Amino acid sequence: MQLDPVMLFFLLGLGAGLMRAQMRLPQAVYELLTVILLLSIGLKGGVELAEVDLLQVLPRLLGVAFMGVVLGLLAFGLLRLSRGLPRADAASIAAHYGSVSVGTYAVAVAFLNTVGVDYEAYAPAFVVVLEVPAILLGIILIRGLRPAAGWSSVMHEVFLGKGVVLLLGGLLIGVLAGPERLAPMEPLFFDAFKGILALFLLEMGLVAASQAGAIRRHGLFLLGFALLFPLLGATVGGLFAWMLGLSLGGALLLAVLGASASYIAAPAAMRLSVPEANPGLSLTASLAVTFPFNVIVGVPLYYGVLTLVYPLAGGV
Amino acid sequence: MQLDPVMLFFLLGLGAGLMRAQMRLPQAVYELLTVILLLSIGLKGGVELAEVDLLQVLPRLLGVAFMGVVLGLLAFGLLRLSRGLPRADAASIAAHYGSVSVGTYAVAVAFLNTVGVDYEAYAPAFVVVLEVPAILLGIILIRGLRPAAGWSSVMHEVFLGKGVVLLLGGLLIGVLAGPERLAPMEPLFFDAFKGILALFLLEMGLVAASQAGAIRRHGLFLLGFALLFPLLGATVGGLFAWMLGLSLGGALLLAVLGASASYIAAPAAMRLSVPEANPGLSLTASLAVTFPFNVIVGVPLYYGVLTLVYPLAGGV
Amino acid sequence: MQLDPVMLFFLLGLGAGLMRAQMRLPQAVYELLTVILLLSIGLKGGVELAEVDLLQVLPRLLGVAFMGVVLGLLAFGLLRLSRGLPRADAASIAAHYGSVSVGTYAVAVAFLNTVGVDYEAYAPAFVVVLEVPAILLGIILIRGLRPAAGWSSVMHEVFLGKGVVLLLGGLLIGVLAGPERLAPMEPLFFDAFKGILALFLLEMGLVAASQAGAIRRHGLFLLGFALLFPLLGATVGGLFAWMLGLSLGGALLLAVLGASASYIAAPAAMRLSVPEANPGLSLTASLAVTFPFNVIVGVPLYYGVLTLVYPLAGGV
Amino acid sequence: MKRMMLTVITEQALERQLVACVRDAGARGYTITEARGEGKRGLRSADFEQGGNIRLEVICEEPVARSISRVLHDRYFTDFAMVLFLQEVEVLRPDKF
Amino acid sequence: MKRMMLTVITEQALERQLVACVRDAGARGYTITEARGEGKRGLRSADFEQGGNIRLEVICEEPVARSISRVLHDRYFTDFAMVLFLQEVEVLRPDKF
Amino acid sequence: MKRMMLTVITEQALERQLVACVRDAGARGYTITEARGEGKRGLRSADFEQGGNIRLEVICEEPVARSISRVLHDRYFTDFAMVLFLQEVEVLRPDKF
Ligand SMILES: Nc1ncnc2c1ncn2[C@@H]1O[C@H](COP(=O)(O)O)[C@@H](O)[C@H]1O
Ligand SMILES: Nc1ncnc2c1ncn2[C@@H]1O[C@H](COP(=O)(O)O)[C@@H](O)[C@H]1O
Ligand SMILES: Nc1ncnc2c1ncn2[C@@H]1O[C@H](COP(=O)(O)O)[C@@H](O)[C@H]1O
Ligand code: NA
Ligand code: NA
Ligand code: NA
Repeated sequence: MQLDPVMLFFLLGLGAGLMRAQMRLPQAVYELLTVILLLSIGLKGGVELAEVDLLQVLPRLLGVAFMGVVLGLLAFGLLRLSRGLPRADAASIAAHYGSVSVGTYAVAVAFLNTVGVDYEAYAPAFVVVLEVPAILLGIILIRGLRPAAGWSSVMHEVFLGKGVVLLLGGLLIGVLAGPERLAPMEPLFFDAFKGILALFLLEMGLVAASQAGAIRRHGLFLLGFALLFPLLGATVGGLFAWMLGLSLGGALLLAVLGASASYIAAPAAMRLSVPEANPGLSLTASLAVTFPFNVIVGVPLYYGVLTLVYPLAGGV
Repeated sequence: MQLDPVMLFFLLGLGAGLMRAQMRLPQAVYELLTVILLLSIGLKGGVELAEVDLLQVLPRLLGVAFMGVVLGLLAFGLLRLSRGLPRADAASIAAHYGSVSVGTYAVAVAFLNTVGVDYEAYAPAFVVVLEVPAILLGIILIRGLRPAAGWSSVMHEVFLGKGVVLLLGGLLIGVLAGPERLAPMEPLFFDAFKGILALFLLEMGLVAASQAGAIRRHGLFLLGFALLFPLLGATVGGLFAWMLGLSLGGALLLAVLGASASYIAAPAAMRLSVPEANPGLSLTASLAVTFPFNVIVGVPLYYGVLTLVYPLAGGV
Repeated sequence: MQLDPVMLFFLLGLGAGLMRAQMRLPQAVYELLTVILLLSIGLKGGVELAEVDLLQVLPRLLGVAFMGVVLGLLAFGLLRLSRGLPRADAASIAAHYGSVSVGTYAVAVAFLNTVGVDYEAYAPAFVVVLEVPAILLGIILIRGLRPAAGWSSVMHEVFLGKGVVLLLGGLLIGVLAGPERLAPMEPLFFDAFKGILALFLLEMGLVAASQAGAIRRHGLFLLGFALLFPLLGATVGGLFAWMLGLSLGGALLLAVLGASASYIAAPAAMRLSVPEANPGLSLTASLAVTFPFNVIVGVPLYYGVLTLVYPLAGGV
Repeated sequence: MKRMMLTVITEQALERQLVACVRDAGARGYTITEARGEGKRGLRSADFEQGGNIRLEVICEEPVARSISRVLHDRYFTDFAMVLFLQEVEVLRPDKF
Repeated sequence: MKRMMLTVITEQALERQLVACVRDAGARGYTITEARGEGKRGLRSADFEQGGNIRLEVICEEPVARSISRVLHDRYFTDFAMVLFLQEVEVLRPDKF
Repeated sequence: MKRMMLTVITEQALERQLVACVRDAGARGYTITEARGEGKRGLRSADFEQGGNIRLEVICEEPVARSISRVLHDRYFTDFAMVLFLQEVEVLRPDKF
């Protein structure tokens, strides 16, 4: 199977970064691209959410949120098998892997567009409800009910990160405005989506490359976890999709979300609530290993497996 | 009446800001969005200005410039009614409210597009001629003919701010190039306009929220002025539109310009020429009260009133 | 002949800069625009390169690379005629003028689109192969085979600058993905191209203006060189195009590349390898004189001459 | 007149807490610049989400500076990247600090 | 060898005037970094149009530093957010300053 | 406890080499802020490609500071824009530097 062109941009960034090319996309550009991506995804979901029966959606969202907790616990359990890894680090990494990566989700959406497979219109809401639960779990595993910086500031960090705010905001605006009144915004938020995703992935490639040196320092166990947990996460995602009766497209998205690890919400929240955890560990695993793996290998792999297995299991 | 979707982006930014969400649009992004908006507005005006009889336009521009002085004097007079407010502050606030806000103008243009009402093609020139007069008035009211930093540097600040330069530059390029030769630039400057305006308003919402705390500190008088003067300014704008024989769409734009307060040209110019004025007062009033009021309530309100009154008065 | 609208944006920036207008496009914006331009050019070339016979292209690319060395030597020879100019400065300026300016190339492409003249699809590869040779020549002229910072770091600087990496990366992605799979990226990389070029030229105008003061300081000889060498460079470019059998459009592009001077790759590389050369000299000549000259006068001039001469000489 | 200048170089994530701590100790102001660097806890640059370092300066009377130092030391040195140093400076209007 | 380093933290809007003042006083150079902060005149951050603060450093002989201080104090302290302090520094090439 | 703080203001292009030199001399860390300024080699601002200045600070023991100064002086003063100065600072945990 050929690579989708957006993944080529990621490879370009990765290659350039590994060769230490004289190139940078300033942080301001990264922020701009992230904001547009988050809003685009939210708006697209919101526009179509208007036509969906909320009573059908809500139980599924609850199920997906529960999946976040399951993933976090699985990750924590596996990580505790390593003697050397302090408990705080295990909890922090588990929080990252139970939560999700919006960039990976966007790649999966682009992939589904390319292969021409539909998915549930409200899938962006999955991203929202998956962002938070595993992070709270990670904090509770270490702090019990007393995080280092106090619950109010932790809640603030968790629920008011730009991921949740912009996705949710985009969803709301999409619902309130509807497709016709959003039409004049399509050129920026919908038509340019794939180009902006390409630039974003170029930057993510550079970032992943800059973290690559840290992989060796953190040892084989972390590398193995960051490569293998996505397979488990994708499986769990696929199972939940099947139990919740999602379409094939929706199942791919949920599998990808299960496989992906957070690099926006989780790092900031864990730094403040469980400061004794080494932020380098989780960020290296998530950015330098899992993100590239999912973008290059994972998305087409999960799709390939799902097309074989999902219809057999009676999934739509 | 439903809110236009661009206003929803402003509300999203405002809400996120008030809840202190972990989100920022870096200053570089703000600059980029501002530059594109100013150029878009200028280019659009210029393209159509090419087909207009300049002899008809010039007297109207003079009339509009005069309106800027009238608004500045009105504002100064009203502010002097407050015993507590130093004369320098009254002059500075008057300069802000006699001048205009390009962001508010852009919202009104988007509104007219949504409701499908035409307006004079050369309306962007109104923005240009309204930017400067009230600022000069504000300086003269305090310094007489001797501003703190010397006239040459004040003139420089006033006439060579990015507002005037980019609007005027856009107008000129539009006139010189004409619609056909500008066609390849439409995707960025015209098609993406509303999306870029949406991002700009998201940022303005965050900015307004960051100023909100200052409202209380500055007292009720300022709050009242910032909420009521727009009504007066819109009325004056509507009257001038009627006297100058503008269309309904043109009247809305002039009303909105009358109601709006500067936050680009005026703050910089007043800081250097009347430094004893407290820049916090005028900026808070303009950004945290008047801008939100106009964007959310004002534009549809002025339009509603004008559709009732303007035809009666014989306006086109 | 009328000016193409993109050049009007350059003039606007230049004028605003010379009048010291209160306007700036932050460096982050400059980086973003540059990245998009480089990728656009590369992608466009790559998409069409897929259909071209590589055996036909390769010898031409070799010829073009050789042209870079010829231009560098010509420039160095001419500059050595000035008694006052140290040898290191002559070599550094020669490196800049033997290498190329991507911004100037983009203006020429926009020009060809406007006048509706075709050119070889693989022209972006000319930019890539012209970037490096003259820089290496300039270093060798001074350091022999021992540049100040060691060859490995010089090679790194030269071959891994963003120009080469993004052009080459874009070409590769274009070839690998092909036109259909790149279609969803057209809105950002192709449709918005001219608008983004306009913003880039606005910024280049501001930059050129900020360098203008330095012209006087550096004397008439440099000014003369920066104005006249482009004519020689364009002639050499035209001759090589004729020898390599390029079309009229291709000939214009090669002439413009010959006439243009680097301001991305060369300055960084020369600063590290020949630090005793004054970076102000080459940058002022390249940015404040040659770039404006080519954008405003050069491109249409070379095109005018080529349309007269090229068919006579049997060029296509 | 002499005052103390305390400089703290630390993770961006701590900004709010640092500012609160400076206020609580009674300092009248502070200045922040963005920074990046390297130390015991590795390279810290401002790319991407992580945020780099901030460099916070507080001019105040010596006891205030020492009390801020102590609090920061106790609360943050174990878990966060942080460097802290003191200098004497001459100020023009000592009543401001 | 010893020289004085004068540091001024003030509003971005004053940059041109500050640089002119430094030149007039005879200093041979200066360095500027972007900053934000809080003081008597409230919070000053670099968002949006207002511009934040700048932090200007001038290394020069003591009399030059004192003369710049005096001029800035007289001209700007009443109306602008400004903090100013002096330190002794050891330089390698005293003739440069 | 007292340590030396060495500050170097120079061209952005030298960053990698400077950091290498600081490491080689045995310093345990450094901090960089972006800067612009003016000196003998003219105006240096961070616009466009040229890159502006960086301001590098190293806290270390005096001999290390002096050795870095010497190396930088010998290697870069002739051809590059560079200013360099030393100050004494009081640190809390001298073993870190
Ligand atoms: N010796 C040093 N000199 C100057 N800055 C330092 C030094 N050591 C550490 N820093 C700065 O302080 C931050 C935190 O240091 P650390 O806690 O040692 O990781 C680093 O990221 C550097 O910016
Ligand atoms: N005590 C202080 N320590 C460090 N910086 C200060 C202090 N007070 C004020 N500043 C800085 O100087 C600027 C102007 O101060 P002020 O004039 O007091 O508003 C503030 O915005 C801060 O950046
Ligand atoms: N007297 C000075 N005080 C503070 N900074 C200076 C001074 N002279 C030079 N600089 C800074 O050091 C850089 C290099 O100086 P120079 O080598 O003199 O061009 C300048 O760009 C300024 O940022
Ligand atoms: Na996950
Ligand atoms: Na107004
Ligand atoms: Na050339």
